[in-house]
Amino acid sequence: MDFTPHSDADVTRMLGILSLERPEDLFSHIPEHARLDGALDLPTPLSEPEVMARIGGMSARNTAGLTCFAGGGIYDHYLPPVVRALTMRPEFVTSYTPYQSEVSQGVLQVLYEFQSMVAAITGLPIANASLYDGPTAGLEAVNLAVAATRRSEVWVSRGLNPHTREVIETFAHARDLTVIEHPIVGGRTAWAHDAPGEPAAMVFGQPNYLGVIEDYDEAVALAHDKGALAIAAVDPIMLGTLRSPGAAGCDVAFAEGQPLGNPMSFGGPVVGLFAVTEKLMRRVPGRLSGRTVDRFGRTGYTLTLRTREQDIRREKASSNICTNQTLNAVAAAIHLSWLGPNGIRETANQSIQKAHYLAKRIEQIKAVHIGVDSAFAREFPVLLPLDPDEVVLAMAERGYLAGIPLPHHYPDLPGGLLVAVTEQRTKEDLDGYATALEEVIADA
Amino acid sequence: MDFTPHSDADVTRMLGILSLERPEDLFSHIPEHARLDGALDLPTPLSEPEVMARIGGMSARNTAGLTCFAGGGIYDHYLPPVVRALTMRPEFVTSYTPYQSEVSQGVLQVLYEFQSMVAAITGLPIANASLYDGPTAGLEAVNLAVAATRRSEVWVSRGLNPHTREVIETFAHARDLTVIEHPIVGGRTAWAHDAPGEPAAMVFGQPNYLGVIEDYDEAVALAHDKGALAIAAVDPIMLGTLRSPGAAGCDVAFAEGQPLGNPMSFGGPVVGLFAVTEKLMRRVPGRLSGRTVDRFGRTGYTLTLRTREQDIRREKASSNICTNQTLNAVAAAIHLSWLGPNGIRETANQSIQKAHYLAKRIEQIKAVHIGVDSAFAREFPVLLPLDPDEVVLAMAERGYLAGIPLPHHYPDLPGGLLVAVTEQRTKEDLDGYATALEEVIADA
Amino acid sequence: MRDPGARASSTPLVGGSAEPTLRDLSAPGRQAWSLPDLDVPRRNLDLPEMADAPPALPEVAERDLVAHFTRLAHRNFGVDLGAYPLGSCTMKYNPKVCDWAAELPGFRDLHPSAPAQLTQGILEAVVEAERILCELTGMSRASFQPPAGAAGELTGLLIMRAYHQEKGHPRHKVVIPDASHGTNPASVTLAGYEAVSVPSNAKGMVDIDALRAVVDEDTAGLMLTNPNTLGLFEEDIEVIAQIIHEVDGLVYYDGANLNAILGVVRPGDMGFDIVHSNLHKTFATPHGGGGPGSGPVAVVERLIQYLPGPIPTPAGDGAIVWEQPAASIGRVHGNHGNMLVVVRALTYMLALGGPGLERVAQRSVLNARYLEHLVGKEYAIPYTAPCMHEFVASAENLKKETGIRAMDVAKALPDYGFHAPTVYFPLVVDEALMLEPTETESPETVEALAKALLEIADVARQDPEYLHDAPHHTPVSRLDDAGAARSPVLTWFMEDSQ
Amino acid sequence: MRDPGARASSTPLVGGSAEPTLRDLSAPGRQAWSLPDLDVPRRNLDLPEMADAPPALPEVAERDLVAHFTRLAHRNFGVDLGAYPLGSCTMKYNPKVCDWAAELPGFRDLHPSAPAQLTQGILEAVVEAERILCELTGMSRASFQPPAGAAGELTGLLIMRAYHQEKGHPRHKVVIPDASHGTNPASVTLAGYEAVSVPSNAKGMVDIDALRAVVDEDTAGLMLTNPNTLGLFEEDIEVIAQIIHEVDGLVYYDGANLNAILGVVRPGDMGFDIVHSNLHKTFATPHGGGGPGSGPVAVVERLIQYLPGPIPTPAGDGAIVWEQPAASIGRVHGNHGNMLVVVRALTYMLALGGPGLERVAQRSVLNARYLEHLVGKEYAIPYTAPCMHEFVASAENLKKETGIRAMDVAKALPDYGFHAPTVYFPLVVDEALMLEPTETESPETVEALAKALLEIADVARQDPEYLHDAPHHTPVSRLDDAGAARSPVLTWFMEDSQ
Ligand SMILES: Cc1ncc(COP(=O)(O)O)c(C=O)c1O
Ligand SMILES: Cc1ncc(COP(=O)(O)O)c(C=O)c1O
Repeated sequence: MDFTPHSDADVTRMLGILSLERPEDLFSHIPEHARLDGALDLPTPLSEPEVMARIGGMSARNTAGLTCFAGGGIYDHYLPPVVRALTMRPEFVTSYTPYQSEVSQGVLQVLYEFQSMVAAITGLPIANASLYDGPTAGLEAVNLAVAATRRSEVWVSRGLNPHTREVIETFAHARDLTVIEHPIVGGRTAWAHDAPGEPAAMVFGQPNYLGVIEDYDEAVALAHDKGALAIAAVDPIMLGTLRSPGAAGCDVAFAEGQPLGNPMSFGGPVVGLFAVTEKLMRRVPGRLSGRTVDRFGRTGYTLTLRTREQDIRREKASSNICTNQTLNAVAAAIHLSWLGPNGIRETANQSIQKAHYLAKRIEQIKAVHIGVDSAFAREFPVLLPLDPDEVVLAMAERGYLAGIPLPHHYPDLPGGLLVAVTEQRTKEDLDGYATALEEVIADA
Repeated sequence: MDFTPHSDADVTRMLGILSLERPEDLFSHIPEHARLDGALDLPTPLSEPEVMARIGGMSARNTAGLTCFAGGGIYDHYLPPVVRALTMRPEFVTSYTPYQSEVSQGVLQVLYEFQSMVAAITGLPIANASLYDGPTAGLEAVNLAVAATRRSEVWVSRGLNPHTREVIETFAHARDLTVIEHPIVGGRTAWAHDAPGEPAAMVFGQPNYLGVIEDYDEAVALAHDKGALAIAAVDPIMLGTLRSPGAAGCDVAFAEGQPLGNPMSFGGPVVGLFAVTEKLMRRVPGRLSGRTVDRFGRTGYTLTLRTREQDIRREKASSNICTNQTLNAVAAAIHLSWLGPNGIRETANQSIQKAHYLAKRIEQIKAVHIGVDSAFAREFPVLLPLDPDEVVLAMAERGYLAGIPLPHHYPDLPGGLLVAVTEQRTKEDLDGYATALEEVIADA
Repeated sequence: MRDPGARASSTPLVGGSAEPTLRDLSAPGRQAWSLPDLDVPRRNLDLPEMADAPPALPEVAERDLVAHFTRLAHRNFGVDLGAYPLGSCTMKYNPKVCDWAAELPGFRDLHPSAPAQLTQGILEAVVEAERILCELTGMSRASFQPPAGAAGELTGLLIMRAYHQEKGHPRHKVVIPDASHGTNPASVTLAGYEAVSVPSNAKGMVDIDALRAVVDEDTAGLMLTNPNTLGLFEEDIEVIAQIIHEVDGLVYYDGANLNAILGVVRPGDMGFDIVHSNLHKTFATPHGGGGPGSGPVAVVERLIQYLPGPIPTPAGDGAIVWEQPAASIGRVHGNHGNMLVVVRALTYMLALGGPGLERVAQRSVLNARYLEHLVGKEYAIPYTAPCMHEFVASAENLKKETGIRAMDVAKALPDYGFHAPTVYFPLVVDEALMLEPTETESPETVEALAKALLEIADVARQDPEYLHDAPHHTPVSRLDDAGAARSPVLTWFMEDSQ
Repeated sequence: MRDPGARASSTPLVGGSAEPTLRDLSAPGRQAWSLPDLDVPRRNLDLPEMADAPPALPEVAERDLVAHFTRLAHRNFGVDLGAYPLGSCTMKYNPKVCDWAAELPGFRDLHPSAPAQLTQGILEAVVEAERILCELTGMSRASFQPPAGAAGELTGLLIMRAYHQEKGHPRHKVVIPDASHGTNPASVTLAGYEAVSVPSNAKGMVDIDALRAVVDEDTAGLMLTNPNTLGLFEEDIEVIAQIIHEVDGLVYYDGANLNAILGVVRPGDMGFDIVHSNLHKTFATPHGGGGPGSGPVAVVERLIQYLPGPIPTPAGDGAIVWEQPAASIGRVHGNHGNMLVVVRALTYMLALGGPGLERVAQRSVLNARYLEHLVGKEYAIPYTAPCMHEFVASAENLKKETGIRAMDVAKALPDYGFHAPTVYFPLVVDEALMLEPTETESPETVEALAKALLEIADVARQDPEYLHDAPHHTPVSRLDDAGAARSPVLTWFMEDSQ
């Protein structure tokens, strides 16, 4: 296939006008010895049906059809066709970052509404127009805290998503930041209240990675006591029923926004949500869409507070982010408006109810235990008498993606499997899962 | 689910303004004894995920995945994603017939281009903006011929699609028209040149239903000799390589347009193509989009020659058609512009080459014969030593939709199976088909 | 004038020039198509009737093709963009889940000749849709072959004909009210009948005496829509049916207005014998810029035998088989009708269920009544009966006062963000504006529409010239329709001979 | 101001009012969501930290939601509508078959934690994309974790840091040309380095002497894009690389401009050690209104061990496993990167194949050179070297003559149906207009764009006021950006406190 419109005659005509002979002449000013002389080892072109057969074959060799009980930030929530249809409008899909506001009012207004709805669910007044994903949003939160406090120590809960911790580590390493991990006990963070040091931030998951609901007041009070920013990593769907980080007094909230309007997509593209208090507004990383007026006084939207950004501020920018995850933010905005206050609450409550139903079922399996003794929301660790990696493969044969094996990140939970439930799982799925798990364990 | 926006409070407020109390009061002027008092036996409402499970289940209980060798007007050609994506633009999908031309320039211009491209492939200067499907387009052609000639006899070839013949029969019966069928011999129409009568039209398939290429000159000369209109039912893809009905001197051409841009859709919605000579312009049934100018002289399009139509001319209209198959015509226009002259020719040629390759393979199977001895294009009848209905079921188990059993319409071809080939069938498909057929016959 | 190139200047978003045609955009050697090479040995087949050259289609690259059709879409209004109060057309919102359903490969990629054993899923969909439709209309069985309302009408009339033929009394006349839709008389002619018109009375309903006067033993039947095209419920419907039945005529229900009475009253209970439904109106299947639709015909018990066939029917063992009605009028579609439209409609019916379908009637009438209330002071409502799901107002007073006609009012609405209403139909009302808000518009939208209509009347008084030239904010202004009909240019081949 | 209702008046097609926000459209009790009832027994779980009320989200019906977002889409320009010559951004046409690929359920509905055994298909896609990317850039291996170009830069800089750390020479400075993209210096800071700027010379290229002057043993490396941001090929690239390599620095290739050199010359062959590619530019994955992108980082052999991981790697038995590079800098994305963007890019690469990819470079340069030729007389081209896939022109003369600035020229283009070019970047050119037609525009489109630019210059001379107020045919005119920044309104909660 070829997506250039030029016919051979077109090329000849254009070259002629440019007083060139052959297409190669376009590159004659490039030092000759640098230029490629032999052909590269690249694939032969395919026709469209051939490409489709090839890529379709790759798609078929993934077991996306398994009934999904894996979570860890990426959840299998119901994604209505209407959200998908609107998100994929070519005007949203094929436009660039809305620098040219007069012809980008669509994207700019959706981003303004996205910011507003992220503010609504987080209970914080300012939200940006998206970051790459939850974990990199965590990095930006830490970076913001470091800049705002001029400190270089970061306290993180071991209950924070391990991938978020790893991303923070990667960054901290380069910037000579000290990251102190606080343990989890019985599923909840046991903050070392009198640990020494001057943390820039205290970062925790709410619910945390094991699904457990943390104590907001303790964390926020401690953070503020230490002069640190309280930073919560939240599950956006759970905000349908849980107290918001803003209401709890957090300074910054970030989230993996995938469950809002985005398919699981093997983990990307998804979307990072990021919200802060008004005080931190000018430190926010990434784009902000703001409301203003045109010269006739008509309401319009524009990218604003641009002096925080790399293209204006260069090495002094609050972040290096340029391309973000706008289309995923558009999806999130559309999904949030589809859900509304009652839809998001019902989704959250059903997920929680079903998780607890499943936990009760699983508890009855011999030699299997729930791995936390604190209140959890829609996700929980199961302790198995077998290697959870093996269990996942065995459960896949029975049609289930059983969860995320925990030992890789929590060696102290050797038989741990993290099980997530969404409103999409029917009673039949839940019962079937428990039965299959029982069989797998009995078969071992 | 519910797609009315009204909240209960909205309803109460509106009723109040209308001085009504309960919603039922809206119907109090309907004679009470006519009004329903008990609830009807209607389904309970479903949530969206439940509807999707229900309908998805129905979809799964069809064997659309069989490799398709059935044709008879509906063909499994390659349908590029770009055609589908553009056709399904909501502005095309959710608009009404473009009466209000100022806000319907999109549909009107596409229809103008559709008409132009149907004219291009049929070689006739005038085409309309679509009819329901091929067979009902055949009915309209006959109706036009009857009106134009003021005669009441119609000659049809037995090689004309049997469903088209049936639709014409249904209509002829009501209108006291005499339909005379002319036989096929060796696959081609054997016109009874000296049959008595004054036909309004001579209607034949090109290629005909059995896939055979008819002799244009004979048919056209005879029709004109008899004072009848020569009407050809064409296969739009085959027009990529066959002589056009216009070039051959036909007065009217119609076609099942499905292969242009439309999925097989279990036979509908598809689209009827209809083209005529300039002389017959004012007798064309259905809508016509015409080019004109607005008050600033800008080019624009509008529905034109409206006095032929039912909403203006009522009982004197050239047809009763109102809603047609616009969206399917849009699909056809987009697909035709994707194909272009060389794409449609290559599609036609590949289909023909592959059909002949398959025929050669099938001929080698013991006790199986090709059912015609005339030149065919991309479709041909196979004569089997078994009941073709049974063969279709047995072939389905091997992954093939083997073709269309012919005995229902051609009792003189007792073991007949009509086999169609498109450019989509790979050599592997063709070889696999022949092997499977051989097995089925050997197993019997 | 060839104007190739993929400029976007035709999009209303960024400019106002006309969009070139595909032919303007075409250049030799450009190509969008892409196919694998032939994988069987190419033979010289020496077939007859081969063309010398391929057809004169345009040559465009995929990029230009996409831009062209995207820009054209931007030049078109649709329900998804806003309210579309086009009377008689029921332009309600079409749920996206129905789009999803119609795209399912199990339906979409199915060949119509696949035998029943291999297509039980879609046959179940048809059987279920038939059941719900019959329950809603009070009929016994239905055929989904007719692909639109007009095709349903023709089918119904052919059933009438078969009925009388069988009785040995072939008849010649079919009665239709003067306010009826144009397809009614056109179908009557096509079915070989003579159309006899019966006038409306001062209440906007069928004049019973006039009806009695034209009905006789040569009357095959009557076609009626109820609520009628004025949006009024024919209160004497049972008397009307009785008059027809007395001469052994059949009463045909044009179901275009079924939306207003879902779950409230049934054609069968009012005395109708044959009913067509417009799935593309009542059951939310989108209109596609003019189609496809689906116009299933349902009938009372004694007429089942005449239905077009075959019809999917559950057999004893639960499997669904194709069954041919005993005295079928024959085939009215090349295959089974617009099956994917039926799938959409069924999806809609199952989502709404009984309560949802009843709410459709309630709220479509509520919205219409509300709009009538809001605009009635300015645009006279010629009849006193309360309207159903739509109503006809008249711009006659405005015309007398200002010279501004119904057409001008309609053409001004797009400038306010709405599609125009139907105008000059039905013919019995002067300067008719036929407004149907549908149940899917919110009260605020109805209010905004009313406000726009009232503002237009104000402008008519202050600046009629402005309205003569309306619309002002659309890709083109009023077009020269007369010129288009006088020297028709219907294809780009005709451009050349201009 | 609450303005509910689903009027369409915000669509450019039919009017010009602002579109209400979702909050304006919200009314209590409206609902779009739809879920089955809970099918397990509801228990009182008595969980901590429960909220008293659900979040303050808007309440809208599906119909109003659809109209709202459809109208907003109509207020946005995109590549599908026309040419988008935004320099540095490579806004080429994105083939629809790639949309199809990214929607395949086997990719789309896949959880990132599913083990390799269950996801061999997508891992194969990544491995294949990596192979092609490495072949095109002359690198050895790549990681697809970085979700955009800037993330790729940070990743590359962290690799530099790890390299020097391992060598026992942690360094502090990274050199970047003054014309570089803003993400370059911002990434340098984020990675804990100091950015040292090196000026361009009169030819628009890196000043070699100035470079030598700043490079020393504390230089970790250099970041460069070639063709540079002026669209010029840095002819001394090998000397530059040598200067950096002499102090054991690493040379980083910002791949934003890779489009121009596909199959012509490879970063690896020019001496680069680390390369990021912008799949959302070069490999035709659409930009989504600002994202998602994908910024894979590829490196030479000796740097493989530092790549972020894990990376899918074919094992001996043909199966693909996740492998962690020996001295990995760690994770730079929460999962595997923007995998579905990689699927799109691979689809594009496979469709084009080697010859197609080379044609991309050829024709993007041909179009840019042609456009430069057509507008060069009016808009001065500040450098003499032939441009590659884009070029920077200056409106400085026009400004002197008429007062019309580059910004005014850019703002006028939408009235001609085109998106605006990039302006005032790079900073080294006064009144810069950075134009990149891309290879997917036809010659006629390039000509029409040139014509528009020349006409704008004419208008500048005749009616500069008109241009000061441009654009005139867009949903809004120029916005008060200063006011927006002065008293920011970033959410509708801030509206209330206004
Ligand atoms: C009252 C009435 N009857 C019949 C029809 C014809 O239906 P269709 O357009 O589906 O053929 C219509 C639709 O336009 C109508 O409004
Ligand atoms: C030259 C250059 N470098 C780097 C980038 C940053 O890439 P991204 O926007 O994907 O982060 C861009 C894109 O804007 C660019 O043009």
